[in-house]
Order: sequence, then C-alpha cells, then structure tokens
Amino acid sequence: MIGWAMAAVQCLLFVATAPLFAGWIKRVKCRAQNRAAPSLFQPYRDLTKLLRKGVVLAYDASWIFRATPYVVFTTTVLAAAVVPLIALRLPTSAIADVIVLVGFLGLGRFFLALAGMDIGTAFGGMGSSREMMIGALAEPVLLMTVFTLAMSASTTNLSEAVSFTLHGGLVIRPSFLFALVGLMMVAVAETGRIPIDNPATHLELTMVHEAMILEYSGRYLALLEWASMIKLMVYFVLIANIFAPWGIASTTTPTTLALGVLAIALKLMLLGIVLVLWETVMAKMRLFRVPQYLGFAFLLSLLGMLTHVILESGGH
Amino acid sequence: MSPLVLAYLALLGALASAALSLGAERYPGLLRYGSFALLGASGICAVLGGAWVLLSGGRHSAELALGLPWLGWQLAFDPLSGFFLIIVGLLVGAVSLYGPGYMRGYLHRRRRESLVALGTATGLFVAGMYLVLLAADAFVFMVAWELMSVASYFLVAYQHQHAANRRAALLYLLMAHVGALAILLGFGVLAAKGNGFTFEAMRAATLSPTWASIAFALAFFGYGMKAGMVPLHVWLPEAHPVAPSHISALMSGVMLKVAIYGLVRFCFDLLGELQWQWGMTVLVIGAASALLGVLYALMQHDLKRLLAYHSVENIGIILMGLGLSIIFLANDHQVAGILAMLAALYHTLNHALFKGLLFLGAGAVLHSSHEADLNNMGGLIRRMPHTALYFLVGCLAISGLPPLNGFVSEWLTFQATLQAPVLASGVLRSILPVTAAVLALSAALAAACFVKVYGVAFLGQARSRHTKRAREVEIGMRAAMAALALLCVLFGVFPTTVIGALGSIPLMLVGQGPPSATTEGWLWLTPISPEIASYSAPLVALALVATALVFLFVRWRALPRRRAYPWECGFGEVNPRMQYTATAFSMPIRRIFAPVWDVEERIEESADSVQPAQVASIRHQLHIHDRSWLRIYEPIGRLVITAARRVGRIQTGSIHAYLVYSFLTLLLLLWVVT
Amino acid sequence: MIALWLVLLVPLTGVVVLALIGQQRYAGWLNIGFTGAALAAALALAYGVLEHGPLLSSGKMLHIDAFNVYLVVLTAFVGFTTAIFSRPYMLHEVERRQLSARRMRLYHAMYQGFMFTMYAALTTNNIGILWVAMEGATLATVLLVSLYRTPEAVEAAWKYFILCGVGIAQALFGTILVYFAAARVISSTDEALLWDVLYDSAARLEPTVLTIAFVFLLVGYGTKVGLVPLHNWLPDAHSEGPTPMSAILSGLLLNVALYALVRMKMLVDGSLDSDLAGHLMMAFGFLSFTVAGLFLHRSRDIKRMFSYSSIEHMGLMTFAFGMGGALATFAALLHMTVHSLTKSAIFVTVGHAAQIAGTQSIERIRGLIRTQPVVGWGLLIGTIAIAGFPPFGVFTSEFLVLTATMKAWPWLTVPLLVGLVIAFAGLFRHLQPMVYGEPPAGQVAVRANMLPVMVHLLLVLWLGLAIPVFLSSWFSEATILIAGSAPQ
Amino acid sequence: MGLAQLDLFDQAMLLFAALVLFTSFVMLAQVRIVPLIHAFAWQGALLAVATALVAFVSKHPHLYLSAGLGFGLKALLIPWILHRLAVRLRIHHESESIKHPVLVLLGGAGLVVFSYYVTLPIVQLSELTTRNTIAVSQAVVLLGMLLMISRNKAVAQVIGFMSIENGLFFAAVVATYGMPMVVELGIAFDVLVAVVLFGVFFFQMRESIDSLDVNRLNRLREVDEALSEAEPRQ
Repeated sequence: MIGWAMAAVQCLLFVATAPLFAGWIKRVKCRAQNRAAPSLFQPYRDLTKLLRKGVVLAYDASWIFRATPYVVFTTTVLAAAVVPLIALRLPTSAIADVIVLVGFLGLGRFFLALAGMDIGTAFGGMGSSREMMIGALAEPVLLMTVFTLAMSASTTNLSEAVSFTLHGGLVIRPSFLFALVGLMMVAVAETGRIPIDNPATHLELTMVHEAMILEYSGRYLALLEWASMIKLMVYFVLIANIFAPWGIASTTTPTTLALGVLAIALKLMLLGIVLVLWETVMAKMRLFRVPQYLGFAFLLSLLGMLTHVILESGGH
Repeated sequence: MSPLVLAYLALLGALASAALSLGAERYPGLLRYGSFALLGASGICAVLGGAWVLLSGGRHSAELALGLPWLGWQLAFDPLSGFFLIIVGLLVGAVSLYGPGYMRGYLHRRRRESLVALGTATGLFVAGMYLVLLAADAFVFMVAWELMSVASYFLVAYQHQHAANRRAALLYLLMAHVGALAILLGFGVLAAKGNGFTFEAMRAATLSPTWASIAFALAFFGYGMKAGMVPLHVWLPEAHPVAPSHISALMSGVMLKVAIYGLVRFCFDLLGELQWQWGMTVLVIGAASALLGVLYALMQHDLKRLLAYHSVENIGIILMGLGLSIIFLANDHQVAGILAMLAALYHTLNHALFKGLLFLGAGAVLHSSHEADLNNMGGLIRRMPHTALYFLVGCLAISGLPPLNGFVSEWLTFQATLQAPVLASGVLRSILPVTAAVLALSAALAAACFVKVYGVAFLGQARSRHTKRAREVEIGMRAAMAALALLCVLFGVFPTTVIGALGSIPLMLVGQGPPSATTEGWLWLTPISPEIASYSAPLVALALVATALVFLFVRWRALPRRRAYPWECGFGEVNPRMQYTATAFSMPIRRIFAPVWDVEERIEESADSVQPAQVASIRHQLHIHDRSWLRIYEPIGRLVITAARRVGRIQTGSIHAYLVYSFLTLLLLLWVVT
Repeated sequence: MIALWLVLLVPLTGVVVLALIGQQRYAGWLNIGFTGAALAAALALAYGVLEHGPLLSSGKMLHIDAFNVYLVVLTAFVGFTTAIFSRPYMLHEVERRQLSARRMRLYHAMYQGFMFTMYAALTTNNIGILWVAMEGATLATVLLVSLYRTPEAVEAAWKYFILCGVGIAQALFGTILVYFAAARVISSTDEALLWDVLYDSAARLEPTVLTIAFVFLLVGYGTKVGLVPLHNWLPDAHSEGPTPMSAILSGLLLNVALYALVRMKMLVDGSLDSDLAGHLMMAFGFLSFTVAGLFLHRSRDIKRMFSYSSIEHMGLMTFAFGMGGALATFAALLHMTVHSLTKSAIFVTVGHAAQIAGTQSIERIRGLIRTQPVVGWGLLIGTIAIAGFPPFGVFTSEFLVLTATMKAWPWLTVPLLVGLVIAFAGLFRHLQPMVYGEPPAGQVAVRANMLPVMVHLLLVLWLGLAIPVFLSSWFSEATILIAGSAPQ
Repeated sequence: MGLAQLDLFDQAMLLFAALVLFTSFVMLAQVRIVPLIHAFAWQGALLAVATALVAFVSKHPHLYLSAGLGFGLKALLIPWILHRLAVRLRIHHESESIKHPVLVLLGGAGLVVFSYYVTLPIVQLSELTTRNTIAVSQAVVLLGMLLMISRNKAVAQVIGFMSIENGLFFAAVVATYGMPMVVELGIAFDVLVAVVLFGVFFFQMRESIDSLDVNRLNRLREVDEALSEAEPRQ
C-alpha cells in the first residue's frame, strides 16, 4: 500500500515539476543566446492563465476535438507514471513496460492528429500529416534503442532495466553508447524540438506540432501544453535514469529518496543544458531532411543492437 | 451430447440458410430474415461449441458416410479448430445482424441482382469455412476448402456488371485454385509417406528433412496464397472490396484466418519435426507482408481497398508470430515458442474482430453515402455518430494502441522477439530484433494510415453532396458494429483471461501450456515472468475511464465555451476543398518510401488565355501500381499467351499436315519400339 | 442375357424405324423412346451382372464384365438424356436453319445407328468386331457432322472422315497383328480374336508382335480418343456438328475408344513383362493434357473450346490408365463417368447458349445470366464442375489421380498441376464474359430443356459427395480386372 | 529358305505380291484421275488373284470367298463407282501437279525398307510360306498414307484410303490366311459404306466450296488470327 502511495507521490511530483524543467530549458536557452530570460516559473503562470481563460471552438469541431486534450494529458501522465523518477520498483512501474509506454505516447499522438483534422482547415491536416510521418519514423528507432537495453537487461520493465544498470556497476557497453545517442535524437524529434520542429514559431510552412493545436485555446490548450512539457520530461528522465541511474533510490528510506530527488534534479539540469546547446548550434531542418535524420538515428540504434549481439553476448 | 453436435448444428444452420435463400427471388423477406437468422443461429452454435472444446480440451472425432468409398469424411474437433470456430462464429453472428439492413441497398435497385445467388453463396461459404475447420482428412479438407473458395468467388463476382469486378473475380478464383492445388500437393507428400489421407496417418508419417521441407514449402505457398502474404497478395485488394461489404468482412476477417488455421494445423500438428529455416522464411515473409501491406494501404483512397491492404499487413504480423514460434520451438525453447504462438493466435482473433468491424463500418458508410472514395467523404461523425464511434474503436484497435486488443497481441509479439537472446545462433539473435523494428514501423505507419482514414472520412467537412446527405444506418447494422467494438475493448482490457483460455492449444500442439502468463491473476499479464515484462490493461483502462468521466463532468458543467470560425489565413470562408485529402495526407510518406511503389504522377498546367504567364488550371493525376504485379504476374501471363500461340501453330487447318502428324507419329513409335 | 440382346436390338430397330419415318415431328419422341428402352435394357443388364457376375453369350459373340457393363449403362444414360435434349433443340434448329425433313430423318436414324455401334463396340467379345463397330461409329456420325452443309461443316466432316478412317485403319493392322500372334498359340483360329480367349492366353502371346501391334492400335484408337497430335479432327467435328452430336461424341465416342485402347493395353500387359504400353499411354496422355490446356486459351468458338477441354480430360484419363495401379485406374474409371456426364451436360447448355446468342463465337456471346439465368448458371456451374472444383465428382477423380501420381511419379505432379491451372484459366477467362455482364440489346431467352443438365450435374455432385456402394463396387471390380487389385 | 526351294505357286504368289507393291508405286506416280482409278482397280485385281493363290496353296477354302469378295469389291465395284463419280463431277480429265514427284517416290522406297525393317521380328516368327509378304502389305499401307498426304484432290485421297484398305486386306491374308469370316464381312461392309459416303461427300464439297481440292478446306484452324481476339489475361 505504501508502495502505491509512493508511486502516486512520485507521479504527482513528475507532473508538477514538468513545467519547471521546461522553464529551466527556456531560461538556459535565453542565457545561451544572450537574451533576457523569463523566470523559472513562467510556464506555471502561462498554464494558470490559460486554465482561467474561456474556450473558443471552431464551428466544425466535434467531440473528438474536445476530448483530445484530456486523452493526451492522461496518456502522458500514464507514461510519466511508469518511468522511475526517484525510486525503483514502485508498483506503477509494473502497470506498463517500455513498449506500453511507447503505446501511450502513440495513443496521445493519434488523438492529437485526429484533432488536427477535425476542424477541416489546411493547417490541421498539414500538421497531422507531418506529425504522423515523423512519429511513424521515430517509433521504430525508439523501440530499437529500448530493445538494445531490454536485451542486455533481459527485461522491458523500466525499473528492472534501471536497477540492472544500477547494480551492474560501471560496465562500459558500446551498445549503450549507440543507444544513448539514438535515443537522444529520437527524443528531440518526438518532443518537437529543433531541428525537427520549432515550438517557438508559428511559421505556416514549418510548424508541425503547433499546426495541430492551432485551434486550441483556454484550458484545452493548457492541458496540451502541459502534456507536452511532461512528455519532454519523460524522455529526459528516461535517458537520465537508464544510462546514468546512479543516485536513484532502490529502497524507500527518506535519505535515499532525498538523494534520489537530488540526483534526478542534477541530471535533468545537465541534460537541459545539453539540449539547449544542441538546439542553439542546430538549425531547423526542411521537412524532407527529417527522414535522413531519423534514418541516421535508426542506424545508430541498429548498430547498438548488433554490437550487443556480436560483442557483448557472443559468448553464451 | 458432445461439442461435435454443436458444430454439426452450426454446419446445418449455414446449409439451411443457403437452401432457404433459394426462394429469395420470389420472397426477398426470406433472405433478409430467414436465412440471416439461420446464419446467426449457426454462428452462436459455432461459438458455443468452440468455447466448449477450447475450455474442455481433448479431440472429438467422427466419420460421415460421405466421400471416397474406402474413406468416409473424417471430422475432428479439437481446441485449435474450436478457437477458429469461435472466430468464424463471432463474425458470422455479427454479419447476420448486419446483413438484413445492408440488403436493403440491393432490394431497391433498378437492375436487381439475384438475391438467390447472394444468399446461397453466403450460406455455402460459411458452411465451407466450418467444414475446413472440422476436417480431419485431406479429401474433405480440400472439398471444404474449395467449396469456400468457389462460394466466395460467386460473392466476389456478385456485382458482375462491372468488368473490373469480373476481372477481380477471375484473378481471385485463379489464385485460389493455384493455392488449393499447392496445398493438395502438400497433403499429397504426407499422404504418400504416411500412406493415408487421414490426418492420423499423416501425423504418423515419417519424412526425410528434404521431403518435410518440400511439404512445408508447398503448404506455405498454398496457405500463404489464400492468406494474402506478399507477394501472393495481389488478388486480395482486388477481390475483397468488390464483394458486398458484409461479405468483405467475412472474407477479410475470417477466410484469411481459415488459411492461417490451415498453416498452423499443417506445420504444428501434421508435419511433426519443425526446422528453424521454415520459421525464418515465415518470419521474413511475414515482416515483408506487414511493411508492404501497410505501405500500399497508405496509398489507397478507396476505403475498402485500403482495408483489404491492411489485411495483408495484419496477416504479416500473424505470420511473424508463427515464424517466431517455429524458430523457438525448433530450437527447443518451448516457453518462447508458446508465447509467440499465442501472440499469433491472439492477433488472429483480434484482427478478425477489428477488421470485421472496420469493413462493416465501411459498408455502413457506403450504404448511407454511396461513397467508396475517401476523398469524397468528410464530416461523417456529425451525420453518423454511432458508426463514427464504433469505427474509431476499430481504428484504435488496428493501429495497435492501448488499451485495445490490437495492442495486446502486438505487445506479445514484441515480447516474443525480445526472447531472441536465448537462441544459440547469433544470426537469429541479430535478425529477430530487426524484424521487431519492422513490426514497430508498420504499426506506426498503420496508425498514420488510420488517422488519415478517420480524419478524412469522419472529421472535417463533407466533401461531396452524397456525404452531406448521409444518414445514420439502421439499428441492426449498428448493433453488429457495436458488438464487435465491445469485443475489441473487452479482449483488449482482459487479455489475461483470453490467454488463459487459449492455453489448451499449445497444450495440444506442443505438449505444455503457457507457463506463467496468468500466474499473477487476471489483473496482470506477465508472458514470461513479472520481472521480465508485465502489462496491466485493466488499470490502464481504468485511468482512461477516469479521464472520460472528467471529460463528461466538464461537458456537463458546460464551462464557458464560444463557437467561432477557424483561422483561415485571411481568405474569407474555410471551404471543404481546403482540407487535406487522403492523397495529400500520405504524400510525405509517399516521398520517403517512393521506391516501394510504381508511382506515375502527372501534373498538367494550362496557361491562362489572357496572360500566358499565369496558370489558369492545374490537373494532377496520380496512379500507384503494385510492383509485384508488373514484376511477377504480367510476365507469367505473357508466357502462357505466347506458349498458347506457339502451340496453336500445329492446328494449321490443312488436312495434309494432320495426315503427316499421324504418319510421323506412327513411324516414330515404330522406330522407338523396334 | 435377353437384356444383353435387347441392348443391341433396340437401337437396331430404331435405325430401321426412324430411317422410315424419321422426318415426322414426333420422331424426336420416338428417338427418346428407343434410347429410353435401351437404357432400361442396359439397367436390367447391369443389374444382372451385379447379381450373377460377368456373362458370355452363346457362341461367345458378346461378353460382359464389370468394365464394360457400367460403360454400357453410362452410354445408354447419356444417350437417353441427350435424346431428351435433342428433340426441342432440333425442332428449333429446323425452324432456324431450315433443315429439310430428309436430313431430320437421317439425323434420327444415324443417332440410333451411332448408339448401336457404341453398344456393339462395348459388348462384343471379338476385337475384330470391336474394330468394325468403331469404324461404324465414324460412318454413322460423319454425315451428321456435315448436317448443316455449310463449308465449315463439310470441311469438318471430311477431316473427321479421312483422319479417323486412316487412324482406324492402323488399328485394324494392329488387330491383324494381334490375330497373327494369337493364331500361333490358339488352336482354333476362329477363336483367336475372341477377347476372353485372348485374355486368358495373353501370357503366351509373342511380345515383339504385340509391341508393334500396340503401336498401331494406339495410333488407331488414339486417333478416336483424340490424343495429341492425332486429335485434329476432334474440335472441328464437335464444333460444326449439331450440338446433340457433340454431346454424345464427347460423352460417349471418346470413352468407347479409350475403352478399346485399355482392353488392348490389358492384352499387351499380359504378354509383355515391361509396362511399355503404360508408358506410351502416359506420354500421349500427358502431351494431350498440356497441349489441350494451352489450346483452351486460343479458342474463339465455344464448342471448340469445350472440345479441347474434352481432349484435355481424355488425356488425363489416358495418363491415369497408363500409370496403372489400383488407385489411378479407379480414378480413371471414375473420371470417365463424371467427365462424360459433365461434358454432355455442358454441351447441352452450350447448345442453348449458342441459340440464345445466335452464334458460337465466344466474343459475341454475352450476359447469359441476365438473359436466361438457368442457362447462364448451368454453363457456369457445369464449367466449375469440369474445371475440377469440389464438391463435384471431377474433383474426386482428379484428386485421386494426383495423389496416385504423387505416390508413383512425384515429380510429374508439378507439370500436371501447372497444366490443370492453365486449362482452368483458359476456360474461365473465356467463360466469364459469356455468362456475366450486360446482355447485348435484343437478346432473348429461348425454349430450353435444362432437365438433362440438372440431372447430370446432380449426379456428378452426388458422385463428388459420396460414391454409392454399388457403383464403387463396380469400379472396384473393374479396377481389379484392369489393374489386378482394388484400391483401399 | 531361298526362293528356289518354294514351289511354283508360292513363287507366283510372291510375284503377285511384288506386283501389288508395284501398283502402289504406280498410283503414287500417277497424276491423272482416271488412270489412277484404273491402277487402283488393278491393285484390287492382283490382290484378289494373290489371295486365291494363297487359298490354293494353303488349302483354306474360305479364302476363295474373300478373294471373290475382294475382287468384286476392290477391282470392280469401287473403281466403277469412283469412275462414275469422276465422270459425273467432270473431273475425269483433270490432273494435278505433285510437288517433287521424285522425292515422293524415293520416300515410298524408303517406306518399303522401313516396313521391312519393322516387320523383321514378325517375319522371323512366322512359319507360313507367305510370311515375307507381311512387309509388302505394311508397305502398301504406308504408301497409301503417303499417297493421301501427297495429293490435293479428294478423289485421290479416297483412292489412297482404299489402297490402305487393300494393304490391310493383303496383310490379313498373307499373315494369317485371313481373318474369321464375320470380321471379313464386317470390314467389307464398312469399306462399301465408306465408298458410298465418300461419294456423297464429293457432292457436298462440290456444292459448298465448288471444288474437290482439299487444300481449300482450311477454315477451321487455330493459327494466329486468334491472337488478336485473345483478351489480355487480367
């Protein structure tokens, strides 16, 4: 029972701190580009403002359009719930393994794309089409990277996988290296960051994610924005805890938990900085360069898989 | 009283409905109520009988005084047949609900098709499928198999005033015949070695690895032809769409499954010792089918055709499961093998459900809007709310999204591929994950495809006059779709129960049940062990239900909400033609995977008469052809024609030539024998 | 015994009677009557044989055993049903093509004459008479082929006459050689042509002579069977003659010719220790099977098409008989039955179809189902049956042939299957446009008598679902006679 | 055993056999209708005489009957019918041109050799004095076929057909001293009917294609114009 409580707390923490992470990234980015930075808590303010505002719906919007924000939010929260943030072996992590997690995100994307087409404008369709294309290409890469880990940890259960790397001690696995890079590239693509998509702009020809949610306003928009922040954090927590699990609490004593919180906070700040650097040096790609980008990511993950098979488990 | 009785009842019900519809020309009501009711009854019997034998296990055999003088029809009813009988029964039941309403469309036609043909062929078709599942010797199996093919041929050729349908029917029957003959040969090998047509004798047969492989190759070819695996799939997208929609549902949802049944029966039951090379073949071809199937589906804008191509994809996924199972079993990894087999069987069941649902939905759309082309639809969710809801469930299920049934079986398949490390051979260890990636890709593409379908057909604004005037279909058709949708949800939310029920099949084929899939209780599905992987669909469903409640609560609270025109970039009104069409939607993917298709795209710009610089109008033509068609089938066709022409030369018409023939034949023979 | 003589006498009187009054309108009824009486006699005979086993007439003129008795029944039956069909059909022809009364008289008389020669060939115990009867069959039908007197008809008849005449002459030479071989071992030369005597003393006949003899017999009777490359007369004769003629030619004449061939093979096998005869028959059968399948793709005339399909099936039977062995022989006998039933049914339907469309050209026959469903469906279902789809009997026999081949010559099954598929495709690509689609304007239904078709197809269906005991016991006995053992 | 050991009748019989063969060659070479018919008649007559001799030598009285039958039929009746037909059809002056007549004759000679080679095993079996003539009879059969192949006139083909019958008849006589009577009668009957029918056909041909040239009979065939209609497979 205590486990479930812990899990709930962790999940809430995850959801609550997601805007903070987003704020951190924005802030660092501004700093990196010599711009005046908004406060860390700006995302919270935006969300509360949006939540307070009323909703404007397009005439052709059907119930799909209105249900989508809730579905997207829930699926993202579910995803967050199964990712070990500060503690391992929480009961929620048994609800779904990493494949299901991908499934959650896919469900969210499915509805988001439908919502984009629901209005019947050109933008919505455009956004959905591109989103599904990118998603379709990104999903196998994601799974390949995860499979690399899953096969060396011989589990698809996230917390099991994490504890495998944690207790395996410091083993240098070439496959993990490839997987890491692959996963980061996918993360960038999936969360709609530069060079795939630019969350900051509404330029008609380039936008993907924004094109789908163009018609949203008020609380719907708030939910969607929040969901995308959570999604971003899910990916980065995933990266952080799988490839550098150290510090995560495998027992539930206050000290270890505190340590866990501290550890994940540090990792995320670090990763945030990395992402910002990446986004600052990169330029937005043309849509039809994306396949090459993801193809390269796939190649990396494939290499990871093969190195695992050839170099690491050749023996038995 | 044994399960066989129920099976017989199902069979008789189907035959009776066929017989009853002979009178349909004079009394159409006979078909709409009588024979469909009988079909429904037979479906229920099939489900009950199947469930009974599936849960109780064991094999019930019988012999009918039909067939060859020295060998009556051997029938056997075991969990495997039972499982597939359930599948058939479910769909038949749904169709019998759906049919009467759909028949309306055929009654009020100026030039009326023969209802007799439709009803009789349907009954025989269903009866044939039942009989295939019950058959326990090669002869009755082939009889039933061909009965199934011929009956469905009549159904494909049903609307024969269109030349295209006739061509499709011919192609279908031709390829079905080829496949059947290959299967016959496969049995022939076993029968020759095991001297006897009965499955018992075949099980007893001892084959050299070579002959076993030959038998397998023949059977795989034959069943694959029927199941529509790449590159033998070309008949499928031609034939399935042109049949009446409820028949399409049966063909795509069930008939392909019967082919899968044949493959399972042949490989796992009759053939004995498995070889991993077979598994490899099945796996690779399965992966190819999955990917190509969905890629071709993405390019379609005829709804039923698109669904037909998705059958190819899903058959591919099922084959992947079977291939994995063969590989693992051949390497004596029972647990993984059974897991893969269960995944395949589960996906068979799921595909039957959601593909049936989708075809029925497509039929409903066709029925009320008379539109088959996605690019003419749009906004149907407002005109056909129920159909839209059920269709959405189908789309989610086929896209393999949690918590619906499609996801579970794909998840199990993934889990099976992840058992690769237990294999000794490094090659297999490295290939299996790649196929997993292919599976992931095709699943994601399927999602894209169904976003396209649903978004273009049901969302947005109506693109044509017909679609504007569409009305919700009548209660029976809705009930059929609702039932299937409900099943999709149930089988998605309570997978553990289903897996538990399927346990008796591997028990029969491999000799042990699924080890630990259900150990953690109904709430947790743990295919290998809780540490390795676990999935709790009920909890996920619970979370989603909670969201739904919140959503409804919010709607009920009716928080402030205002309607307005969407952002139209400053052009006045947003009109339907501004929407993305199906073709536009899939354009990025067409660009990326261009080599897969044989795309011919033409853009004609006609200059304005006043200012030649300006373009007055643009005509855009896009034709996408199936490569396998150009590469494989047309050459064969040409070959036959040429051979025929060559041979035709001997019939010169000159009597002297004929005399010379017989003269020379005589001399030749005399010379030979002396 | 009386039944046996009746089988021969009824058609003989029929010849005489109809030669006198064949031109009357009611001659068709008479024709039906005679064939019906013959059928009754044949059934009685069959019953007798079934009860008391094979019988040999006094003076050893006639000889009935399991092999030929069921052929007698089959012949009588098909003759009867075809006569039923021929009455309204020929009346319609008389109206349409202005056949003079004289020709109708000829037609009816020769119909009976043909039936007589068939019975004679089947029942005789003397292989010389067998030859005479076969030649007689040609003579009886040749004038019917040219009944319409069109250039094509005359040409077809001439080819039929010359080719079959020459062919059959070879058979006579073979028979003489057999006689020559037999005369050396059989004391009384008058008995040296009697089947039963020959069969009993087959082992003592001189192999070298019989080898050469068989070559001549194969070429001779093979011409009648329509084996490629001796088949050229067959499509012409079938396509140009009146349809009832085509029906009984395809359904009966070919069978009887094959019967003669098999009898000779039995002799030769008895004498030779090698199965050379079998291999020759297999080769010819296989060649005919494949070549005919290809010809199907090129046919432009519906009756030609189905006559090619006859060649194909005769090839399959010859192949099966040549392969020997219980299973194959059983299959071949079964195939003989179902093929002649189905094929005659098809020709009946084709006759109606041609009358509906007013032509035999495949390109111009359209939309039969819409115009006259019963004819369209009849043609479609008949073709499905002949193409070897279950639950029709043709499938059963083809299934057995294939499995037998799989046992004996595994690698031959592949070309066999390819042949089947090619033939099937050839049939259907021509068939579909004819039965389906929109009929041309002004195409109207004709007065059709589809009863024979229904009866035949139902019988074939029955044989496909279950072979009745008495029939299977017949087949088994015949199989034992030919192949030495019964299938199990 | 050499010719010398045979008694005179046998020698005469062999002579006649040779003459029969010779008449076949004559027919093969003869291009004009009426002489062709005459040659055929001669063959029939020689055949009958040979048969009578065989009957005399081998003391088979029933052979006299078949000899008489053969004479009446093959030497008198059939030639007469054919001649009358030729006259009534006004073709009795026609003659036809054979392509490569020399080749045809050489081929005929080759056939004789071939048939000798084929019948060798049979000949060795037989102890009849007439055995050597089996080869001759078979040669006559084959020559008859050659005649039919090399001629375009229907009448010529009929004569070829009849000479095949002659060959068979001769074979039956010399190889086995004749078939049983009933068979002989049956065959004779068939031949007679055949001739009558041929007569009927001449007129039918005449009225349908107003010619007796069998080369005109080539409407029914499967060569290439069929291809144009052959619709593409799918």
